[in-house]
Amino acid sequence: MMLEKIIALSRKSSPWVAHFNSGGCNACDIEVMATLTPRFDVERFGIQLKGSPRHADILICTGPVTAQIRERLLRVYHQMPAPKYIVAVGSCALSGGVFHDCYNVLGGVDRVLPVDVYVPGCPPRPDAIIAGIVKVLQKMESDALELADYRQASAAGGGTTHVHLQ
Amino acid sequence: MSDMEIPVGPQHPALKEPESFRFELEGEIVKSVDIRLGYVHRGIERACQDRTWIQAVYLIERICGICSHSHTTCFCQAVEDIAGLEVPRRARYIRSLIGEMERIHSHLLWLGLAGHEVGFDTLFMYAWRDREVILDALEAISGNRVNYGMNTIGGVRRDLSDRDVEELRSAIRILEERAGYYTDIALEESTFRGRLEGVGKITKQQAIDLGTVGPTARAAGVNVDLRRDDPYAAYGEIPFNVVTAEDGDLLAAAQVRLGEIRESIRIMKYILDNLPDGPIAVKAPRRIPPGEACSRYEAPRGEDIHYVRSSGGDKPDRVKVRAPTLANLNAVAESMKGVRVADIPIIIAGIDPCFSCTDRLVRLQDRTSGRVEVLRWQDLSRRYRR
Amino acid sequence: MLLEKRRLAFTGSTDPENGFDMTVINDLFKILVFPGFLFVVNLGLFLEWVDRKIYARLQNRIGPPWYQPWLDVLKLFSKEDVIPEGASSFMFTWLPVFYLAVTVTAFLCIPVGAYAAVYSFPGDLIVVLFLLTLATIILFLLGWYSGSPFGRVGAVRAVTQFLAYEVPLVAALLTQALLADSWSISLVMARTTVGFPRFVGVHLIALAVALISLQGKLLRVPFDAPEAETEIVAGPLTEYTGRRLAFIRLAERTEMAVGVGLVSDLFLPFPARLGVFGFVISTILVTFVLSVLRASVARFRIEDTTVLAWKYILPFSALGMVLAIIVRG
Amino acid sequence: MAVARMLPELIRSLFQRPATIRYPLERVPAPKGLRGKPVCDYSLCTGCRMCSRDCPAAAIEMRDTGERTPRPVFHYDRCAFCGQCADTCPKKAISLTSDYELSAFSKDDLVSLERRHGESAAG
Ligand code: SF4
Ligand code: SF4
Ligand code: SF4
Ligand code: SF4
Ligand code: SF4
Ligand code: SF4
Ligand code: SF4
Ligand code: SF4
Repeated sequence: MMLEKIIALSRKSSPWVAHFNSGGCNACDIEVMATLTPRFDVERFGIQLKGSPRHADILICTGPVTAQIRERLLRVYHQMPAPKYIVAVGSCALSGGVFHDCYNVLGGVDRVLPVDVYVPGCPPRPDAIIAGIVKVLQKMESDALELADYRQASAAGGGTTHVHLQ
Repeated sequence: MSDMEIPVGPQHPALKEPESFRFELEGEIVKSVDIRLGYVHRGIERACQDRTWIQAVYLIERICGICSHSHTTCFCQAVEDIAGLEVPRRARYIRSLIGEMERIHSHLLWLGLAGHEVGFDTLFMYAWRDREVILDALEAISGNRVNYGMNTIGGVRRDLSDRDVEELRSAIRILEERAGYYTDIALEESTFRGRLEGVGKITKQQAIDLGTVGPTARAAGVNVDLRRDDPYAAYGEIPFNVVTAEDGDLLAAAQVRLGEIRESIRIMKYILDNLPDGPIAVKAPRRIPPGEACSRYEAPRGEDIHYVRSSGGDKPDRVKVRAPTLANLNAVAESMKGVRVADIPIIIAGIDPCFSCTDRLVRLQDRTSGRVEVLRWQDLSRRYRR
Repeated sequence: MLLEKRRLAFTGSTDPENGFDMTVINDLFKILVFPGFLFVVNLGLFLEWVDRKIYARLQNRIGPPWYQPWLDVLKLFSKEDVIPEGASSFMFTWLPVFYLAVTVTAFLCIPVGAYAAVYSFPGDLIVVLFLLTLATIILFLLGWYSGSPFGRVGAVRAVTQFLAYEVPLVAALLTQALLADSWSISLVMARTTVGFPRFVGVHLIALAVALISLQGKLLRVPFDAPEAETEIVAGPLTEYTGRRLAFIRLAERTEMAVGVGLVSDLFLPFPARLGVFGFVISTILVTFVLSVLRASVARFRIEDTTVLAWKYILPFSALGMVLAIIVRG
Repeated sequence: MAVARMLPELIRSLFQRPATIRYPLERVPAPKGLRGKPVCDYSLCTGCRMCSRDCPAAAIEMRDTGERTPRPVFHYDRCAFCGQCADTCPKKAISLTSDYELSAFSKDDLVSLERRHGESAAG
């Protein structure tokens, strides 16, 4: 149990992010970059922007999903090692936003991938993005602990366990 | 080392947007490059035809989040031209003011990214830290850090309060000092200089032949600037200099951009000192009379062109955008021949690309059958009619 | 030297009957805990924090909390392992472990202040250098067999760069060895301290060369072309995930501890004078210099690195060596 | 050759307070005119649908809330925070608050319903 707690803590405290623009207008991307800069400095939370999706725990998606990028988005997602989380940043990534009815736009990221946290805004301020990431960190921790509970319960040979696994 | 191919993009740390370049390498030397655009193609021009005039402004703004103000100004000017609206003088001054602020933020952004591309993250951190100053000012005036939403057809949406003016003046003081710092200190750093000097070089003739615009052209000695050559908004009344350089490499581009920051600051000061009083907008009709217009705007990256046609309805009949990155992309392809892998990111970054405005549908290629289909505007409209 | 080691090993026990057992336990303790595996891994992670924190502060931001590097590694251990298509699964699995083993072994030869190294013998300096070279070769293999074009370009760059800085690094350390007239790290350490004021000029030249080439050895800006993020993503490490990446990270941190520790031992007076405490202080000092260097310059192109090394650093290091020979007479 | 030209500035930073704002603990002050979450004061609204018509993102749904005319409901997952609805509304019923930290685990949490009239209206 101790070990699981430490793992949960480490997941929560060392989120590495990959950033993917699936067709946005740049503004969200700039604001994601801005979270790295001295004013916001997300390295305080141990967040590092990683170039390779293989190193990432969280995928930050910006922009509506265009027909062309869909396949790439899926590929990047599948390259990430589990457990992986997705934060959709910007109204486009949530639902298509202003591009909701463009012919080449499929809609929000959740049309393609399971999104864990939605950050509305067009673009969201960097602090709003950080707030979203902090939210996903909570989720990461509770997921890890839940999983630990579940393992413990099943190891104890108990009957039914009522745990929701994500 | 044998030949190999490396893909850059659509997801790559050097690119903040999805575009795909495939480089064929011979050792560290680039043999050929294959550029594949279109990942961000959303179909904005077509969608404009499904929007009312006022909705289209916000859609146009989101062609791109970096020169959002450029696009809306350009679009609104075209519509005002068709509708014969006389934009109040104060509104024109505010448009220019925001335009210059946007230029400063965009050039600082470029400086930072250029640093990042060559592994000089410290410069990235400092440039972006100082960029926050201008973003704060923009946020205070417009209510948003990036997509300002200042323009509307017939003028601007928000007025400048006295407090905004005061805050702007203090922001200007900081920026002035920092712009000087970057010109005198950061650009003189020899490891950084070494990565820019002689890289991505184009000659003046090439710059003209390839149709480059904005700082990319000016860095090669082409003296063009729409603000002077074809004044719009308030520029006809504002004195300023056009910054050019001779060498045509990335160092020259950096010098031009930093010089432009200082010119922008001058323009901002002039505007703040000479801000006319009066209304900030005239009421625009819901239906724009039939007609067509073409509008040009000097965006931070160069000339932006919008063509707008109205058939008298409450929606545009046709909107066509030619954004600066598209014009500059030729120069990238040209200067990419025979370079080393290490220079790829900085050359791409050199024109300050942001492809979101550049993506357009030219050709569909079925990857399995290799069948190529070229779609014309009429085909598109027919195929995607709603 | 060998004798000294035996003697040190025996200190735990006076009873010859139990002596053997005690030696084994003592040796094991030294290898696994202090000043061996556990110590060096933690030192490496600590130095990573020092480096990141200083880097952040130089950039006018706060930076990571002190426990960050440990949690990073822990997290990696708890992640899914992916072996990409096109990668060699055997190499992919074992190289990271081997990498760590090599760097830890190298550290076993490095004296930690007053504590003699776990293995200390005449010529251990050469062995450390050899092991560090081996580490670079492993890095090359890591990239080459990862089945990613970025990995391959990175791998080739790592080797190219290796040719550039290895000679100056060896030359700088050799200068120290010449001054002290020994190939044993602990001896050089002891004699450097004694002779410090006398050869200060030569020391400084060698120290400068050593710091710069160490920066190259550790693939840090401005010599990070093999892992240049904006060019080739993460170079050799691009495809690695989970446990494997954790091992690589630990190995890299250990390599850093070895390099920094070696330079502190050979060049700075504190380890010999102030013991473990002095050793740690020295490593922090050296790390500080490396961080400032990293923060204040842009990355060199891989071609320029080679030119720079052969044109400027190498002659400089040769000068140090010549001076050392002259001074020693 | 002028290597490490920025060094003096860097060293100065080392001894200065970082520019960082420790976000969840401290905040960047939001300016007065910040275009955050739009809300509608239902007591002023007449249900004329103008806002919904002008919204560029189709983020305003006119929903039957049990009053005589439908009322606007905002979908913040679509909203572009442009403020056009507030500009358009003839009754000045809509205003943009300075609330910008809107992140949520589910899109269902991103729908405004200022005043509910029984459960059926909410569904
Ligand atoms: S949400 Fe807004 S700012 Fe973000 S990508 Fe979409 S249009 Fe651009
Ligand atoms: S140019 Fe491209 S984005 Fe624009 S309308 Fe045509 S197809 Fe759509
Ligand atoms: S500028 Fe480009 S992205 Fe925008 S509408 Fe035109 S073609 Fe499409
Ligand atoms: S879009 Fe306009 S500028 Fe571009 S080639 Fe066509 S006519 Fe010329
Ligand atoms: S040139 Fe770049 S910044 Fe300007 S509108 Fe196009 S994408 Fe945006
Ligand atoms: S918008 Fe005006 S004209 Fe139209 S229904 Fe409402 S009140 Fe009547
Ligand atoms: S702020 Fe703009 S996008 Fe949001 S609801 Fe109002 S009009 Fe629609
Ligand atoms: S425009 Fe104003 S009054 Fe009309 S429905 Fe919207 S909020 Fe209500």
